[in-house]
Amino acid sequence: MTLAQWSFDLLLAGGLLWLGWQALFEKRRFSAVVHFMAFNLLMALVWVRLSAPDIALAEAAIGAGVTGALLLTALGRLPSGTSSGAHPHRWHPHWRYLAVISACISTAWLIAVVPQLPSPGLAGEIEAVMPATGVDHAVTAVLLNIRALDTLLEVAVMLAAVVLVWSLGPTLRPLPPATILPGLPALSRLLHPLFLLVPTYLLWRGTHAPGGAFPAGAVLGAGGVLMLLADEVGWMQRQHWQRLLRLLLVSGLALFVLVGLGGLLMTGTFLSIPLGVARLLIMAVEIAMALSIALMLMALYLYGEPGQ
Amino acid sequence: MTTLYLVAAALLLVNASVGAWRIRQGPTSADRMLAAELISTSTIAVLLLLSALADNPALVDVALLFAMLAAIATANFVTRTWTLLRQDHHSREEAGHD
Amino acid sequence: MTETLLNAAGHGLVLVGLLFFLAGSLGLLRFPDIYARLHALTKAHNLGLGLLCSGLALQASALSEAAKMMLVWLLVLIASGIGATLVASTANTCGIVPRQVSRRIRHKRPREPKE
Amino acid sequence: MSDYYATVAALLCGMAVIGLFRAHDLLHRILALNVLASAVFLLLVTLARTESGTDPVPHVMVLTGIVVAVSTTAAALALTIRAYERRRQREDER
Repeated sequence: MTLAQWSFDLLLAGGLLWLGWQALFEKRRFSAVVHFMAFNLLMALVWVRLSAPDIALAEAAIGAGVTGALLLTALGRLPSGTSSGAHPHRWHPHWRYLAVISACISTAWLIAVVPQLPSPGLAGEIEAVMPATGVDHAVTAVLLNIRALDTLLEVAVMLAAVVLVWSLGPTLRPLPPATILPGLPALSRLLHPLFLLVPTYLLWRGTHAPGGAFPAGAVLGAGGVLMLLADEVGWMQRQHWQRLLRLLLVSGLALFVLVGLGGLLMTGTFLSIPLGVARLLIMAVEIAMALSIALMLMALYLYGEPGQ
Repeated sequence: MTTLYLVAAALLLVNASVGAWRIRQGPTSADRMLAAELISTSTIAVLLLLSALADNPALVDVALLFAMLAAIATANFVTRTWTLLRQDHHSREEAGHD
Repeated sequence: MTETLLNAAGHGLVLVGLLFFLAGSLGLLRFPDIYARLHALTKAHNLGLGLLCSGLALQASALSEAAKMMLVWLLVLIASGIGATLVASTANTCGIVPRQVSRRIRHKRPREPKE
Repeated sequence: MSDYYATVAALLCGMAVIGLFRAHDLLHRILALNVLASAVFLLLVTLARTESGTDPVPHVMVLTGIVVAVSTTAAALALTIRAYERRRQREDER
């Protein structure tokens, strides 16, 4: 560990804490949101430092792209000064001090305990079963074969979020921008090919190196958000595309469940994939999941049900 | 080479801290957004330097994603957050001064 | 021989790129208004990152890596160029007046109708 | 290095919890939840680094967690927007 490395880590952690602090305790909403976006950027660097490139890819696509877009859009809808929630019941100052002090004590305790936390250490076991999974990259293997149930339920959670957002009312009509912006359609047109190319590349890479369905779906979704911004996806609002849209939204989950049931028939265990077809099936599930994650992110970004 | 690039990466982080100062300082929301963009570009540069250091091509992919998504935040800010034609007078103030 | 030369050139380009980054952040620190800061920042994005990318691409192990680095630069070029016009034209419409416009020039401008 | 980042994660956790309970504004609460999620992810990933190699299982949990976090953020933001619009309607009617 050289001096340069130490100073790099120190700066990174200091920046992370500062931006996190500002995002939490800054009064002005816009400022807090921008601090949070910068916090996410530094978070991706931390993932890289901790040699977790898969997470860095997902964080880059979701944290920096989609979450920022969601927050900025919501910000344009909220009033400037006042609190938008219910008026909370104000606590007596004594209770507040007590709460802050106990939070500080538990943080100190956590810091003291952290170095001694037991590590799960499943690296050896995963290494041992890798040949039976059909892919060469450990994260993809765990994601879609060994712990596929988690991934299945996660897609279900996302679909539930879409259902919740859509049940709140019709799509929020975007307010017109301040002036005519000819750069926006140009931007979207220039970037379209890349927003198709890069997810394909990430999907293909996912079987043997960092990549896979999550970053691919998130990048595709971010491209969809750009199209929504440039007002280029009229079909999502049209009446007779609605059924297809809903079908596409559930396609990832449906294919996943079908694969699981097929595994139940062939091997007797839900979601276990026989080795012979594993590579092909995992690829198919990944493609369907990437598409439906992308579409679900776009659906969330609409903040309401289209076609109303 | 290793030390040179590490020092360069640390310098870029110092650079990004200037962006953090500007995000805090404002004075307009566009300033904050621009400063966030500077941090994003510095992050891309650090990622490229780290990928050269560790000889890890996956990091260039992360940088590529950041570069693609840099435009989305700006476009979103201009079309959805900073809209002039809002009825609310206060929010218009905020667009100019916060 | 060629490798040493390429490495030296790469290091030089990275250093010059770093200089442009420093210049950009100096501009962000010191310039008086949003338009001037925009100007300083686009230098950091376009030239700083561009030189850094080409410096690293010279030392890349494979041609595909070098091509990817240049793609990163191209993307940042598109994003920062178009983003700068978007921000500047919106700022102009929102009524943020450029600082340091001398009084005479401002009088010569046709007055915008009041809302 | 793992210990170092684990300490940072613990600090962030504490900050986020205090921020979560201090915030009156709904948007600030959503931000605080997101920061808390990032801190927990960081803790998980630092735990994944062992002497015998990197354990992919916590990485997968964090990957799933990031996607779940973005869906919950979107749902919470949608609820916040609707709550505000409902309240403004009510104030207009009055």
